[in-house]
Amino acid sequence: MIPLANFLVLGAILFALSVAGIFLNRKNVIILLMSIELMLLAVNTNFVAFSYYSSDMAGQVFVFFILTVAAAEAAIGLAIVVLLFRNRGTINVQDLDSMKG
Amino acid sequence: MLEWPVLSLLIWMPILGGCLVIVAGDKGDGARRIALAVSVLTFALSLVLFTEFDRTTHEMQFVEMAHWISTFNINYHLGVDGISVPLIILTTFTTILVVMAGWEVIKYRVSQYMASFLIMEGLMIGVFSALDSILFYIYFEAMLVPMFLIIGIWGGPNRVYATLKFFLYTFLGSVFMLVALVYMYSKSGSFGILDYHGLRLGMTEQVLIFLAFLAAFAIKVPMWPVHTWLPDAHVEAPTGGSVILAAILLKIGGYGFLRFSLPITPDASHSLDWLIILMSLVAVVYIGFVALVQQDMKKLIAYSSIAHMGFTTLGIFVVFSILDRTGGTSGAVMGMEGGIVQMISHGFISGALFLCVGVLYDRVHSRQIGDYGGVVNTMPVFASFFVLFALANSGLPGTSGFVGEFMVILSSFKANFWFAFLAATTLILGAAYSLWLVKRVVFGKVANENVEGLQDINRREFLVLGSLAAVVLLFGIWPAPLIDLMAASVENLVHHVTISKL
Amino acid sequence: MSFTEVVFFIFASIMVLSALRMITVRNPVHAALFLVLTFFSGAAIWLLAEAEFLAIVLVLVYVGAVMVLFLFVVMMLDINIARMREGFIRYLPVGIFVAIVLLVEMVLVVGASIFEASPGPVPTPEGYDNTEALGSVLYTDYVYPFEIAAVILLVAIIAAIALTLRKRPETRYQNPAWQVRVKREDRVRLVKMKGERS
Amino acid sequence: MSQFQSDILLVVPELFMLGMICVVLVVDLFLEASRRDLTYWLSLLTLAGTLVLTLALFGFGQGNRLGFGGQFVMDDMAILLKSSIYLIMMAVFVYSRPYLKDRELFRGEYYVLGLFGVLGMMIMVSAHNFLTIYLGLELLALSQYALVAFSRDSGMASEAAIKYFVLGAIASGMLLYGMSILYGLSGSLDLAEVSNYLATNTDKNLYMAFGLSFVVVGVAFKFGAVPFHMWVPDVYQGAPSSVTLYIGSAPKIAAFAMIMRLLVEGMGSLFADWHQMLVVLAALSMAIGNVIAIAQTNIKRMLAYSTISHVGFILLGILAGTPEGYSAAMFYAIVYAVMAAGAFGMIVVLSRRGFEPENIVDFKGLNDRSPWFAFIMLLLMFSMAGVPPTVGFYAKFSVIQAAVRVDMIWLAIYAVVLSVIGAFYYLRVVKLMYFDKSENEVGMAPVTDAGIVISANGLLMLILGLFPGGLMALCANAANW
Amino acid sequence: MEGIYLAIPLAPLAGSIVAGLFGRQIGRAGAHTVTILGVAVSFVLSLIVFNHIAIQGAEPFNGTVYTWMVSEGITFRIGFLIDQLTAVMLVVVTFVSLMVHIYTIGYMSDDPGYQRFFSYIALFTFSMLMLVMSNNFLQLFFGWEAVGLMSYLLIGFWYTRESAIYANLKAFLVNRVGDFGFILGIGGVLAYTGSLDYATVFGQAEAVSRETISIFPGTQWSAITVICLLLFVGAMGKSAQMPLHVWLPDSMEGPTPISALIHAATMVTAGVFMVARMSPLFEFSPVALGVVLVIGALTAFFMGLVGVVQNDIKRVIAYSTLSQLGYMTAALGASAYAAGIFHLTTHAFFKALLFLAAGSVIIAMHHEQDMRKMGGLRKYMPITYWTSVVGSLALSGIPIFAGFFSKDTIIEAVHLSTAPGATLAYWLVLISVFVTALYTFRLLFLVFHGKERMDEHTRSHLHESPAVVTVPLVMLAIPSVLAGFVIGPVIFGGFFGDSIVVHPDHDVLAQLGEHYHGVWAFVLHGIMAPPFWLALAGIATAWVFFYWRPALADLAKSRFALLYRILDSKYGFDEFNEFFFAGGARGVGRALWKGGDVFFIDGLLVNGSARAVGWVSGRIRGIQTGYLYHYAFAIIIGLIVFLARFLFSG
Repeated sequence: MIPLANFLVLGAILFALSVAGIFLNRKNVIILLMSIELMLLAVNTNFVAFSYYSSDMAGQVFVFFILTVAAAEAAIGLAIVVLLFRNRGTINVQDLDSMKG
Repeated sequence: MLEWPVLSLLIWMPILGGCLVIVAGDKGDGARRIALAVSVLTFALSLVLFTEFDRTTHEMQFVEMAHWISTFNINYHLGVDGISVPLIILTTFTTILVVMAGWEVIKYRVSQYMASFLIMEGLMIGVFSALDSILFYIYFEAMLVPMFLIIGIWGGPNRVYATLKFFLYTFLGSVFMLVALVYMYSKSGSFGILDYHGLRLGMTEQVLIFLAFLAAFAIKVPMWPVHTWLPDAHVEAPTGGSVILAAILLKIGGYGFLRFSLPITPDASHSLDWLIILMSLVAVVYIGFVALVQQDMKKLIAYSSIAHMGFTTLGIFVVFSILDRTGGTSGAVMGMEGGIVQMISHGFISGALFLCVGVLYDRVHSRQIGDYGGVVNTMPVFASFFVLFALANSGLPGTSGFVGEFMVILSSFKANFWFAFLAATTLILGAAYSLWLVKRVVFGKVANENVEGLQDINRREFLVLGSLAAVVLLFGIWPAPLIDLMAASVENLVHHVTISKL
Repeated sequence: MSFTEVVFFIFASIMVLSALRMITVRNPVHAALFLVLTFFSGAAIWLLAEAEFLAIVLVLVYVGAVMVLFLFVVMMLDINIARMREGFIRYLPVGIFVAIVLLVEMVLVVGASIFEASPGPVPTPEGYDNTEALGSVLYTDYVYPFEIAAVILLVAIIAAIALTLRKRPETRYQNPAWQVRVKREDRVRLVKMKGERS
Repeated sequence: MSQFQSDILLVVPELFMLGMICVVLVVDLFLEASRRDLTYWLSLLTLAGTLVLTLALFGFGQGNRLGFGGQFVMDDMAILLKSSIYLIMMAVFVYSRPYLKDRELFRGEYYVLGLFGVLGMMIMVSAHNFLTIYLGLELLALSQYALVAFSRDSGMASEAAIKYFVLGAIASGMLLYGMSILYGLSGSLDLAEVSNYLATNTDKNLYMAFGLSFVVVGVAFKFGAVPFHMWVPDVYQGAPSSVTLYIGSAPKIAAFAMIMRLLVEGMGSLFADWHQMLVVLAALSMAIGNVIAIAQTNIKRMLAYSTISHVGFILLGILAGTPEGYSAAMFYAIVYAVMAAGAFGMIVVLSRRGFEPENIVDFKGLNDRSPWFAFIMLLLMFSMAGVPPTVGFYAKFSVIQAAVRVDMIWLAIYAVVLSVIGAFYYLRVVKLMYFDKSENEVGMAPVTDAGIVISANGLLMLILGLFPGGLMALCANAANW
Repeated sequence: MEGIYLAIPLAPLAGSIVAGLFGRQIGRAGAHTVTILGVAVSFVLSLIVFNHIAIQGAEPFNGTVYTWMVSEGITFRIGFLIDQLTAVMLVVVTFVSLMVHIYTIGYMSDDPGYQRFFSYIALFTFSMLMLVMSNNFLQLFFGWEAVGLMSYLLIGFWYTRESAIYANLKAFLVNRVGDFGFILGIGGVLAYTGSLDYATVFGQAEAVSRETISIFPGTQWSAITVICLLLFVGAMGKSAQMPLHVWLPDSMEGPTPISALIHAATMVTAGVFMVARMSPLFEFSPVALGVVLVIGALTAFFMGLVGVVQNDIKRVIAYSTLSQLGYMTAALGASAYAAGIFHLTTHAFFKALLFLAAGSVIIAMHHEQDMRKMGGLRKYMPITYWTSVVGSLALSGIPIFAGFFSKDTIIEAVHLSTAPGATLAYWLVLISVFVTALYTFRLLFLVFHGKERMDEHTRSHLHESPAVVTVPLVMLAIPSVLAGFVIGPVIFGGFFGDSIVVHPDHDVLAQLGEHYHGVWAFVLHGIMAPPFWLALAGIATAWVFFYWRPALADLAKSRFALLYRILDSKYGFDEFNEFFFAGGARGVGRALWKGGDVFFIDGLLVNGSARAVGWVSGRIRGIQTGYLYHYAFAIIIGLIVFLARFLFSG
């Protein structure tokens, strides 16, 4: 059987990748949103694995809710992106610096 | 002893009066009249403290006590002893003068001006009568707010810098005190000042607490080298502001030393008294020289205030040197009493001098010494007052300015010849800057057409300056009532500080 | 290495590689598609962890809805792809460094043996149904969160509409307030006319 | 009464709120723009009703009542914090109305989303389970994201919204990751059980602390503590002022509740670990917040940095790790929320069509134009600076007291020194209002109802300053760990 | 008697207050009437007291008026000690003061500040009386400062004159230097005796003389020496001893009555009086006595020399006063206190006389004070001339005139003294006799004899002064002649009783007294002693140089140019003080202000830290770049740091 650590390391790698994605991506907000989804996937993988190894349903329930919330979040996030694009004509992260200091 | 809460009345009457003044608004004389009435009433009430005060005991009198913030065991605890009573009366007296001094001069937002001073008055009385350290701190800090506004709104051209400097300087000092108070609370479970007096503390603790208090009070006094806010604040403040600042606010520093530093941290005070004495003596000499070369009258008086307050701190802290040198405390009481007398007297004299400058400023709109000369030719009555107060400022016997200096010098001779030697230089320096000022401003030929056109003081100004002159002379010729008032408390304090808390 | 492990590593590798591609490709559409692939692999891995229902939901909700929404937005917004990767290389070293540091830190902990000490999966009894198990707790033990989740979805709906709905003059839309308060007089005009004489 | 019934009884305020939100939503749909005031009044009624229900159903001092298998808790802290939230939100709604009307933002969604946010805060405050905490947080966060972007034609607002959203999502992700680790080790999502687990399995504490680190990042973000504060200034500045008012006030109380539930109730055994992290956060927050605020010219941005510094103070209370510290922090959080509501409210209520006192210099000469509101603003500023006799002083005083009590004297001194530095920028506002002459002589005064409420808000600074004992006692009772 | 004692100072005070506060209402005549009345009452009462104490030998009175304050059990009182010394001073002060009051009516008749002037001089009289009547150091200091204050106000009476207000400031400040020492001395007294009452303090003098004080680490100085020297610094200020003499010549800027009253007869002698009063202390300190002696002798000689080259009539007399004060001080140093007081008394008469005579001349000359523009006034102003001659003879110490007795006693006493420096002192005071005669008669010849050098206009208006001026002159001339004849009882008769204490070892007057055989024998002895011949030589020299062959004076001036320059510049004291002390103080003040306050404390520390915070603020706000990925990066870094902490600590 698969050691729990494998799942967790997988989650960690995904988490680190999403972090790298957020940092490296300087042009497109949408890719930032995708990276966040990736992060949530990492978290979910953790939860699923823990749930599986401790035979506890709570973890899966949590994942269920995270999926729900993530969907809602994606909806709002994309709505904001659309709004942003409408107002600024760009979703380039580097252009979003009208407030600073 | 009276049944009704005199101290609470003294605190809240002016504060509520201030609110009333605001309501009265800027139209007509309403605000002025109410302010005057309130301040006179308060003064009258404060005389009760003088007459009813039991001079034979050092115990707190007129005590009021009510629970306030039970979570922290903070109480609304008021009471006065011989050290605070004169300061309270000084406060109420000065406020009347300030209200009168601003009568015609202040045209912009009179009600706010008067209200600020009345609220100040209440808060200052609160400072002098609080027996709970947090209550004290609250009054102590709250005073900054009206003063901040007074300087900032009605002040001179550079008022913003001055008032911010004043506020931040004082605020910075006082927060250290807050930490110290809180620390002692964590040790004793009480915020009562009297409880702190009995609180046993280790040496390191004492030193740190002492330094914290020093930060708060040294800035307030102000002692060299944290004095630089004062000249700026004085120069920019309106006349009334300068008067209150010099006459009372500075005294809070000295009062703090007496009420907090000495009794709470006697051992630290003992081991660090050299620092205070050094700072005091530097203040006397260094600031004396600096005052000499000022071109701005208010700045000159401000610097002289610093030098004079050096006497206060010297007198208060000379006790330990006497103890070390002679093994007894004989002479220490005199020094401390001298310090307090110096505070009171300086309140009158510097207040009077600022009022004098205000009289000139109202007419000529300049504070530069160079813009005057020969004022005596056009304002003989005023000139007499000015000369009198300048002489009092230089510590002439027969004026109250002499008493404190005399006592402190006598006392410090007991401690160390050089303390007395350096302190006594004020006789020369004080006379030099005071009388040189007089020479340049009052005497001589009429310098310019501004001076030529001066009108002598009117009846209101005469009343203000005259009453101050009377007080200055009275306490110079007969200081006994003042000293009798504080003797028991000071003796007890001296006795208290000689007992180690370690 | 058991079969499940082989399967795990295959899907895990796909998952990591596609995630890597997702954050590195130039074209956001491609990125979205790589993310879809990641999700698919993730679903497969979840299946290995006996979270069948969630695996299906992941595919349905994410791939079926969320990612489609992403693609929709990506395509709707007219984005200049050529500019999308500028500066990427410049920040790559820092990005890699940070990611690796983070990864090392995390792996050092989560890879530790302590996590192996957990009891491990208990074989499920006969007739066990993951969906049913999940469903049964969802509506009993977790009814409170469940309701909150519902509210969250409602918020998402309202928010999305409130933010993006624009009243274009050319669009025809209904005004419910107006519809409800409409009176007979607004709709029907009685015209009095002479009757036709017959 | 069955378990379910008693559970339901516990969440009656939440249910009432939710029901009323639906009513507002539906009613608003059928209202003409000119009669939208009804939505406003209904929203206020909702809050008032919830307040009444909360206080009527639950009295102080009745202990912890858990519901839904430990997912929900009703205790003194919950009652106190929720009540504060309702009251503050009512003020927020009152302040916002004229502002929204002037800017054609007076739409039902503002109130609906606002109320959803309140619901989210209520859930957060009463959450006793990772799951409910997370969901409450997201409910609040999603409402806020939407509100920030609410001014649909403002580029700044949408920029602020996207920043807030992305960063918020990252923080949520980290929070979740931490929760997953904690769950994995302890095998439970319930705070009580996690706490129990920690107490009995001290050998696992290091690994739990690993999860804790992620959790702290998540909560620190919500709180706006340095270095997770970056969103705060931009969002405060970019959002419409009425939304800034919303975000800047009550949610801090909810964030405080969250931190208390997670760190103190759930992971009290890991005190040594989160203590150190909070020290870093608090120290950085106080320094960065106060120092950068000095350089600001935009008042919302300045207040944002001031928020950061206040967060440092709240953390200072929490990290003391004593009931005293918690109650001090709670007191601070409530007081801060009230102060912030007043300060941001002042910006909002003094706005007119086409004018918004967005820059600090716009407050120039307020004393000439409107002495009363200048005075109110003065009280608020001095309260924020922590000058007695305003209540802000007691807030600072109590947290410092808590810190000193646990011998963190140097941190206390550090804090007070920074508060002096911080006093400067509050004083600058006072300086502009009182010492400078305004360039235009147009009067600045809010409409009546907002004026009355904001006056009450400002005076509350003074009244609470004179009589802080009651609220302090409530906080002390509520902080019963 | 208590009532009388109290009335003596209060009568002038009352006059002063009435004239000062209600001057406008009572008018000029009212002002001088009321003040003269006050002083006259005071004078009469003083005579009664003098009779009571000094002549009838009543017990000295020592009583309290009121308690000033009580601190730490030490009572500070205002009280009177009326003994022989006081009685003498009372008479001198009130008499001279009365004369000056009367004289002022004439002298100040045209001045707009008439009432003010009378108020001032009456107040001065009050202050001086309080000083001499004091029974404790506190009141002594009160009076001390009060007379200084009145001197300040009176020198600057013509406040529009730049020179006057310069002079009065200078006078006050130099006096303050003396007071600086004086108050320290009082501090020492209190520290070592625990009291400020004369009786208590003097009672403990012997005990104190065994104490030591460590002023510089490692040194042990006799406490009483330190105290006495400090007190003497005060006396140097008030009695204008070198180097604190610089104010006195300048004080001549004041109206002439003031010069007579304050700067010749009364106030300047306060220092002498004080040292005499402190004789029970000084007697225990030979070192202090030596210092007093030498300072006095130096002053007597060097100041006299300067007087020779002055051309301003009042300045000549002023330098003469300095020189005579030197004599008195030297007498004190020689323990011949009685001689000092005696000279003080005689000097008060003849010096007041000379000043008033000079004032009379000045009135006649329309306020011209330069002697080079006078000459030959004898025939225009006979009364003034003859009274001046009397004064000059008295000053020069010609036998039978008052000055002869007192000065001769001093010279003899110094001769006998065994105090350190006595020999030097003796030679100095001896030669000073010559100098004294020289400058005195130079003045007389230049003013009253020789060519009339004034302009025509002035000459045409020359006339004798009115009676209010001449009567005081005559009144003062009488004691200037006769006062010396009381030498027997006063110096050698134990007149002062217990009011002056002299240690038997250096009681020079007692030694002198052994050879005293009556007034005429003393005169006879004086004629044969060197001082007389020196005085004659001085007069002769003056006659030669300034009457017979005035050209010789110019020749001498050019021949001894260096000496002349030194004397003319008064040894450069003024320049030195102006440069070193006044300029130095301003320089130090400016340096401390600009360098210490403005630059260092305010600029560097206060505003510097404010600027630093501002700078830091401006810098670190740059962290907030506005870029989302930087914000995210901050979060990530924060997370990494938190995690790293655990890895490294675990």
